[in-house]
Order: sequence, then C-alpha cells, then structure tokens
Amino acid sequence: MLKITLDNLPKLLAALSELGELQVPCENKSGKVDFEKWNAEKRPRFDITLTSKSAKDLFFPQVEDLLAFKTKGKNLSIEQIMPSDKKVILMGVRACDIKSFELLDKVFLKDPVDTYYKARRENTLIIGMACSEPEETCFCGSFGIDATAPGGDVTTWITKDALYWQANTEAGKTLTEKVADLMEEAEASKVEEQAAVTKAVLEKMPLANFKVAGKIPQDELKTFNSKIWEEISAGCLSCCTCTYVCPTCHCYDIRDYAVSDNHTERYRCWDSCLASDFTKMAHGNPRKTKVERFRQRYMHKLVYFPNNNEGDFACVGCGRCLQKCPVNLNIVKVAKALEVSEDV
Amino acid sequence: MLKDAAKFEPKIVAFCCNWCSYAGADGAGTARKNYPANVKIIKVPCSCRVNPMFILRAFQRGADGVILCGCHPGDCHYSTGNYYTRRRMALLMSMLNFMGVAEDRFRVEWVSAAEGAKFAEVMNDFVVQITALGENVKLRDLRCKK
Amino acid sequence: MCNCGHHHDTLIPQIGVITDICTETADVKTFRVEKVGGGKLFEHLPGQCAILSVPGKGEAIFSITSSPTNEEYMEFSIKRCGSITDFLHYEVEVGQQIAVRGPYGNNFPVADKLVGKDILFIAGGIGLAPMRSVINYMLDKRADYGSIDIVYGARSVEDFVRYNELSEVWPAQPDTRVHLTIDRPQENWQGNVGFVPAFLKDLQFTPDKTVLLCGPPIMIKLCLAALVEMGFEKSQVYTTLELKMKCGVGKCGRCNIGGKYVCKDGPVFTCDQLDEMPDEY
Amino acid sequence: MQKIAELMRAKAVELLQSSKAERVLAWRAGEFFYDNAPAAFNDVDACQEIVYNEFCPANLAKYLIEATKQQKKTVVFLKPCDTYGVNQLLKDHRIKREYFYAVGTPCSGMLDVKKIKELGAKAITQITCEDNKVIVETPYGTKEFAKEEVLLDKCMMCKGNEYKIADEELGEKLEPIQFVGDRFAAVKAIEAMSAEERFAFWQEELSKCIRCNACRDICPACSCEQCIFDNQEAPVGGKAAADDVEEQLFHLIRAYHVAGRCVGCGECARVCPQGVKLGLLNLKFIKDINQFYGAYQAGEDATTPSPLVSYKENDPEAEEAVQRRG
Repeated sequence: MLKITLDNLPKLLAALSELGELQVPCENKSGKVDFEKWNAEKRPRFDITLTSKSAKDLFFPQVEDLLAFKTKGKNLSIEQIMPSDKKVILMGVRACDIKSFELLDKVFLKDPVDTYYKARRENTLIIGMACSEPEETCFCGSFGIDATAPGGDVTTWITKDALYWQANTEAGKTLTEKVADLMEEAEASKVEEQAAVTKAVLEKMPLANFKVAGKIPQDELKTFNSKIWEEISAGCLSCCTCTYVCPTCHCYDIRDYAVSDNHTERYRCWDSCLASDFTKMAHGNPRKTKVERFRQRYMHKLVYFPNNNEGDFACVGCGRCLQKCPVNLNIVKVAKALEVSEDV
Repeated sequence: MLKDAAKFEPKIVAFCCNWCSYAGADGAGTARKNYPANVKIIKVPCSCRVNPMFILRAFQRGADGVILCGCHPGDCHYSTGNYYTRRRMALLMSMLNFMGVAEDRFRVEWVSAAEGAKFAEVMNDFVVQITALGENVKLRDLRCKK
Repeated sequence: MCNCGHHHDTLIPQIGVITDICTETADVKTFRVEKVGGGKLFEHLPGQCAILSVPGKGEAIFSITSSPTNEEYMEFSIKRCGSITDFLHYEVEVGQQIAVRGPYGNNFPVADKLVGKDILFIAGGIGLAPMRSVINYMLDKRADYGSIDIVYGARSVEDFVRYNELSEVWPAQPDTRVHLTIDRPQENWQGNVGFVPAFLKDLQFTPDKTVLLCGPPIMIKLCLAALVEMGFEKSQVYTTLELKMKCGVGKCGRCNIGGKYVCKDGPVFTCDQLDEMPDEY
Repeated sequence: MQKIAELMRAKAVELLQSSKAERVLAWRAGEFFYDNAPAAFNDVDACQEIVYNEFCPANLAKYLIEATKQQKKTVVFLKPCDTYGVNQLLKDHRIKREYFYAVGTPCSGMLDVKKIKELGAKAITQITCEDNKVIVETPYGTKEFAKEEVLLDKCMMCKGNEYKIADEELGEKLEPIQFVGDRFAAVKAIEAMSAEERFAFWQEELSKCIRCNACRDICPACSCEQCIFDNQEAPVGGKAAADDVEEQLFHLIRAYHVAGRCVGCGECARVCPQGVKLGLLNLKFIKDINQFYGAYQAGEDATTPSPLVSYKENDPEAEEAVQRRG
C-alpha cells in the first residue's frame, strides 16, 4: 500500500491527468458535486460521499450520437459516429457506483455487445474510494457491498491527512508504477482503523438492517399481482428523477434529429419506463396508467433483473433516489411494502 | 473575416397576420416598394395565432431575426386577438432579455393593409438591424449549422 | 453497410433499396427491399423482424413477410398507422434507399418442433404478414410438414392482404386449404361471414394440429379461448407479440414484459408461455 | 405539529365514516423523520398512518386531477400556500369542486433537509423541532440550527396563513413566516447584469438540467393531458436535450406556459434534483406581469382571468414594456 499526504494530492492529480482525462467529483459553480474533468483550477470534493448524478454518464451518457444519415435524392448514406476512444481515469468512485458498472456490464456487454459502451468502459481506469462518512440514505450493505472496500483498478482511502493507494488489477498496477514516485510506502493499519469506524457508523444508520435478498417473492406473477402497487404508486409524479439519477437504470430511446433536409443525426438518450409514452404505440399503450409504469420500474429492479442475472438486484443502495425523489418515494419503501404484503 | 461579414445575409422570419400585415406586404409589392429577400413571410390567420414557441423555434432552427406583424391594436379582424398578442410578446421579449438572448432580434410591429410603404420600411430597417447584429448563435441549435 | 472499415454496432443499419411497392389494401402496402445492386441484406428465419429507418422520422420494427427461401429479396407488408408508416406509404417510391437492421428476435420452430406436424394458421388483418413468411417457407419445403390449413379473417374483402396468393397460389398446393372470412356481409362474397373465433368452431378442427396465430390482441385472446374450448393445449399454439421496440437487442428496456424482452426472447411465444408472463401486451 | 397530525387523523376518519368522502390525501411517514410522502388513504385504519410535521412540503393539489378523473370524492389537506394551486387547477378546469373536500391545515414553515445537510449534518438519525430550534442527531454528534437557517426557500416567501379555499379549517392558524425583503431580489440581481452575464448565468444554470421533468410534474399549473415534451410527434418532443439550446428552449417554454397561471409556490425549484434555479424564470414572469399589467396573484381565487387572457387597450407595446422595466 502507498500513501500521499493531502498537501501533495494536487501533484498526484496533475500526474494522473497527464495519463488520461482525469474525472473526479468537482463542485460546479452552483455548488453541485459531479464527476468533471479535473484541472488545476478545480477543487476535487472527495469529502462528498455521493455525487449528485451517478457515474454511469461516463459510460452511458445521457445523450450520445450514433450515426448520421445523408440523403441525396433517393440515395442514402450512413456514417457511424464512432464511440470515443479517449483514455479516462475515473477517480473517487464509491463502492456502490463501482458495483453499478458491473450491473451495467451485464446489460451492455452481453451479446450483442454495445460497442459505444464497451469502448468507453475499456478506455476507463477506475480508482475507487472507500467511504468514511456514509449518509443515512446509504444502504449498499443490503446488497452485500462493502463501502470500505470499493474495488476498482485501484482502491483509495482518504484519512484526515493522507490518501492511501492500493492497486488491484494489472491496469491498476501499471498506473501505479507511473505515479508511485509521488507516493511513499504505508501500513494498512490506518486504513483498517478507518474502515472499522465507518462500519460502526453504518450499523447505526436507519437502513442498517434493511435487506432485499430473500425478502421479496421472486415469482414474477405473484409480485406483479401484489396489492401494493396501486396504493404505493398513488404519490408518484411519474417524473423521471429516480431513473435518471439511478446508477443502474439503463433504458434508452433512439431518436432522429433533422439537421437539415438531407442530413439527419441519430442519437440515443436516457429514457424512463415511468414516462407516459415509453410503451405507447400507434395502436395503444399496454401500460396505460402510472400504476403499471411504476410497477414496471420496481419489478424490473427487484424481480426481473435478478431472475435474469444470477440474483443480482438492479440496485446498489446508493440512496440517490431517496435523496432526490420530489415526493419521497423510493426503492426502500417499495421493497418494504412488498415484503409486508407477502404474508397477506 | 471581413469578407465573410460583408457577405452575411441574415435569415428573417416574418409572421404576418392574414388580414392586415400580409395584405400590407401585398401592398408593398403592388406599390413596387422593395424589401429584402431575406424576409420569409409565414402567413397566420391572426397575430394571436403565434405561439411564443413559434418564435423560439424559428430562432432555434436558424433564423437570425424574427418579426411578428399584426393589425394595429383596435383593428383586429377578430376584434381583440392582437391585444392578447401584445401582452404575450411583451412578456416573451422581456424574458429573452432576461436570459440574455436575442431580445433585439425579435420585433413586434403593427402594419395595416393600407400600409404597404410602412411594411417595406419596417422590413428594410429590421434587415439592417439584424445584419448589424450578425449571426444568431445564442438561440440557434448548433446542430443545424452542420 | 458503409465502407468505412470500422466494426459496426448492432444499432447501425445497412442500406437497402426499395425495388417494388405493391398496394395490398387501402392501408397496407408491401415493400420489396434488396441490397443496393441486388440480393438480400441478410438471412432470416420465419417470424423474425427487422427495423426499418426513415431518416428524420426514426425507426420502427416490422416482421419480415417474405420467406427465408426467397433468395432474392425481402418483403415487408406495412399497415399505415403512424409517422414512419405514413412516410413509407405516401412518400416512398421504387428506387428509394432506406436503412434496415436485423434480423431480430426468435422464430417459429420450423426446423424442429413444427416438422411433420399438421399446421393450422390463424391470421387476422395485417396479422397475415408474419404468417406469410412461414406459409411460403413451409410450402417450399412441403414434404416436411403435414396438412396445412390457413384461416384468415379481415374486415372486408378489400382488407385481405395478398389476395392473389390467398385465392390462387396457396389453395393449389397439395394438402393445403385456405378458409377466408370477413366481418360483415358484402355483395358478391360467397365465402364465410363472421369473426375468426366462431369460424374456427364451424370448421371443426381437431386438436391434433399445431396452431400459429397472429392478429390484433383482442382476436388473439378470443381465438385462444375458442381453441382451448375445442380441446387444444396452449402449448400447441404459437403466437407473436407486438410491442414498442427501439434497440431490437434486449437492452433499451422498452419491450420488457416480465423477465422477457419481446425483441430478443420473442416475438414468437407459445400461449402457455404467455400465461407465465404479466399481462402487459 | 404533532397536535395537528392528531387532528388530521381524526378529521380523516370522521369524513370517511360520515361518507363525505371516499379517500383521503395526506402524508405518510418514511424511513427517516424527513421523508414523508404524499399518499392516498382509503379506509379508516389506514388513516392512522397519516403524519404531519415540518417535512410535508409537497402540495397535494395536483393529485386532485386524478381524483376528478376517477370521480372519487377526496379529502385533501391543504397548507395555506397549497390552496393557491387548488384554485388555479379549478380555474383551469382540471379539477372539479364536487370531487374534493378541502381541509385547511395550519403550517408554520417547512424545513429543507438539503439545507440541513449543506450546513454540515451528515448521516441524520433524528430531527427534532422546538420552537425556533432544529436539533439534528447524527453519529458524529448533535447539531443545532435556527429554524430560519433551514427553512425551505419557498417558505421564505410565505404568502401568509390564509386559506384561499377550504371547506373547513383544522385548529388554530399558526403564525406564518414573516417574510422580510424583496421576493424579486434575485430576479433584479440578474436584470442588473449585462446581457452577456445573463446569458452566461443561464447557460451555467440550465446546463445542469437532466430533463427529468420533475419541475413540470409537480407544478399545479402544468396540467395538460399530454405535455408537448412528451409528444413524440412534436418537434420539441424529446427525452433529453440534444444540445444546450434545447435546454434553454425547454425551460423557456415550461416557464412561459405557466406564465399568468404560476402561483409562485416554488415547488419546481424545490424538487429539481440538480438544483437548477428555475423558479427565477417563473418569478420573472410574475414580476413582469405585476409591473406591466398590475398586481396579480394566480390562485388567489378560482375566477379572476389570468392577465394573459385579458387585456387593456392601453397596454404597453412589447419594446416599450421592456424599456420601461429596464
């Protein structure tokens, strides 16, 4: 394990930014903290547990161009707009967000591979960061995630005075070699101490004992037909906040944009199963009301996805939906309601 | 650069009410009053038909200036349509100003059917104004420049 | 496909050219699509779909109407019902190039489970489009299958798609019968009048046949009820689902019902499989 | 506030039992002290779960649209400021008076958990409110805030404790937040900037938008059957902005569409997950309307026509109006 004092951290960041586009949580002008390209003027905010948006944007951006059509009379030509091949170093990612990449991989890297996602994923090196000040909305533990050991190509820990650095993968080791000069050897004891404190805090959190696995009937029809949906969805506004801030939601739309009469660009953008037109077809809509749409979102996260992916829920317990929902509806409330209704 | 600036031909969208301003444009033609070909007229049944979004969309899709012409207040073919237009457009113009975009690229003028000369004059003036301002970039969709 | 030398994503279509347009009914046209310069864009299996693009309007998924045994071209019978289909109906002429990607989805099990079986096709309206691919495939490999009955219903005589095949080509094949019905009586119509479910009962099919069923959702539901009443097992009945789709490869989430993605795991399902899925189609 | 919750539960039960209504709209407790959610309560037993405290900011008015569609007589608890939204919905013919029973519910200002967190309270385990003190427990110790430090922005502009529509009032009115200062101060600050600065300000603000539509969906004036932004056939329809200009367009259209109908409840800004200061656009319209056409408060009653559907013969011309303001 290596370490660097916090005073010297900017030197490390500068060195890393030489090796690729360095993305770290930064505060923008309005005070929001999100992953942004670092430069010497920007102050990284590693003290913030969660970025406002999840890190999925880095691999699955909200809007992404796919191709361009050019027409000439009846003739058509297609140019693929190629996925990015820039090298990115993504630093300061929490355990929950790192787990979300694994879940997104199950969608986008499954055959047929999504080349846009894959290109970004392969060109990105992930430097995880252990949590030391979890929030009350955190429940990554519910999904077996250890907030103090986030993984990634490199794992880092921040204490009062230093950043600790541990390479995990080959790519991580190669990166470490390039910046090791800036750091010194360190004992793991400080990190272990911090992890113990964090875990003790986590245990005091309101959601410490919240579990999903084994609590919700994984029988699709049974859960689908549960009585809870109508009542629990009553407060939902059908906005897409939860979907868009969720690190695992991955629905998208493909749309055309007419640049001019003979030039069209096709792009994809995030979409949400909560949107009224998500399943709307010329001849009708199989999910007519918000009850069905609300149900779809949570059925997908809690039942369909795990059934198709070796039991992994499409949730990592980051708690962003708990923080952001305009009406305080969230996956925890739904999961708890389903659990109760099982006995009914 | 200078050469390009000299060549700049603004795209102007003019929404004209069918009863007064469009007839005014006709009048300009009959009276052989010239106004620049930069002005593309879209005929609307009443200036009140123009949703503020039409103006925004025109800018978005590449207009450098947008002008809305209707009957003089009090002379609306439908009695009161242009009174509503006046309120709507005052708010829109103020909001464009507030957002720091294109307020001076948008104008509202009242031109009657008898005012062919005024129509030509207004358009000439507006084209000069927009030409001086140059290309609209703030409200234009960057994509349609490709 | 363009010649830029890159590996293409599955979301990137190929260019096809429309070489023939046949007006079937007032709101259905069949478009023949070939590779520029001739030949098929890709091979497919009966029941599979392809996504057609109209630049500026977007994409939509359609079942491939032609049989895989057709070596020269693919066909799509398309009903006019939205902005993309409007464009295809009103704006497109022969020679127009369009973008196509596919094939998507699963297929009717023509190479295994259906081999040697007596087949009963049931179609309503534009539902004949995916059926036609299978019918022509089976007729081209006639010896592999038992008897073939085709029950086809439409609102009126004018709404039958591919009327010449229905009235002349198919009935002339060995051990193949075509049973037509229209919803309401019409002058000069000698055939059956009435809805398909009732017609099925009139025709007294024995439940040893394997059924391929496609039509509007309500027709599928009622036909299935009639078939069950007649002694058919739901596992004997194959049908296709139609849902809004975008990516075609089970990622964008739009056609997700239960654990299934209709674009990838469907569109062909047996009716007992449908029973296990939430009723959201 | 606890006393009010008891009154609410009793009132809900009474109204359901007397068959004056079929269902009740109120708030249900969440996982933490601060995450009460709007909820429907369909029977007397369920009504025991009704809660009310300093964390019930959501206006329940919008849910009345559904109640009207379902023709279900619904009890709705309304804080004084919520009643403006109800009046506006009535005026817009989105809800019908016969389908709801409005119970005025006293409020002394709602608190903003985001502000509490920004002031340094991490991992909140408990919040207690005593008079003007807010005491927050965390594993790292207890923090104490003055109430005005952590009030919701919208409550800083409290419209007072009058109910503009109510079938009955629950208990005694509470002292409203005394608003000092100019509610248009932030708007004026932007007006004072140069055009370039204004443009830069809005670019920065609006580029944060993720187009989740929360601002639209919470708004009591945004009540179209189908929003133009959900219409795939509309040229502006779309889930995400293809570039910066589209965000500008979205927010301009959103704010304009509610101009003259916006009750100034501030909910749009409250719910924005990205903290876009979009309430300023609405406030700007309110300010302009007041200045050009005379003071007007949307939702004050359910009948006065909006300034955008009325006129005066001597209204200022567009250019004139802008200059007059400038």
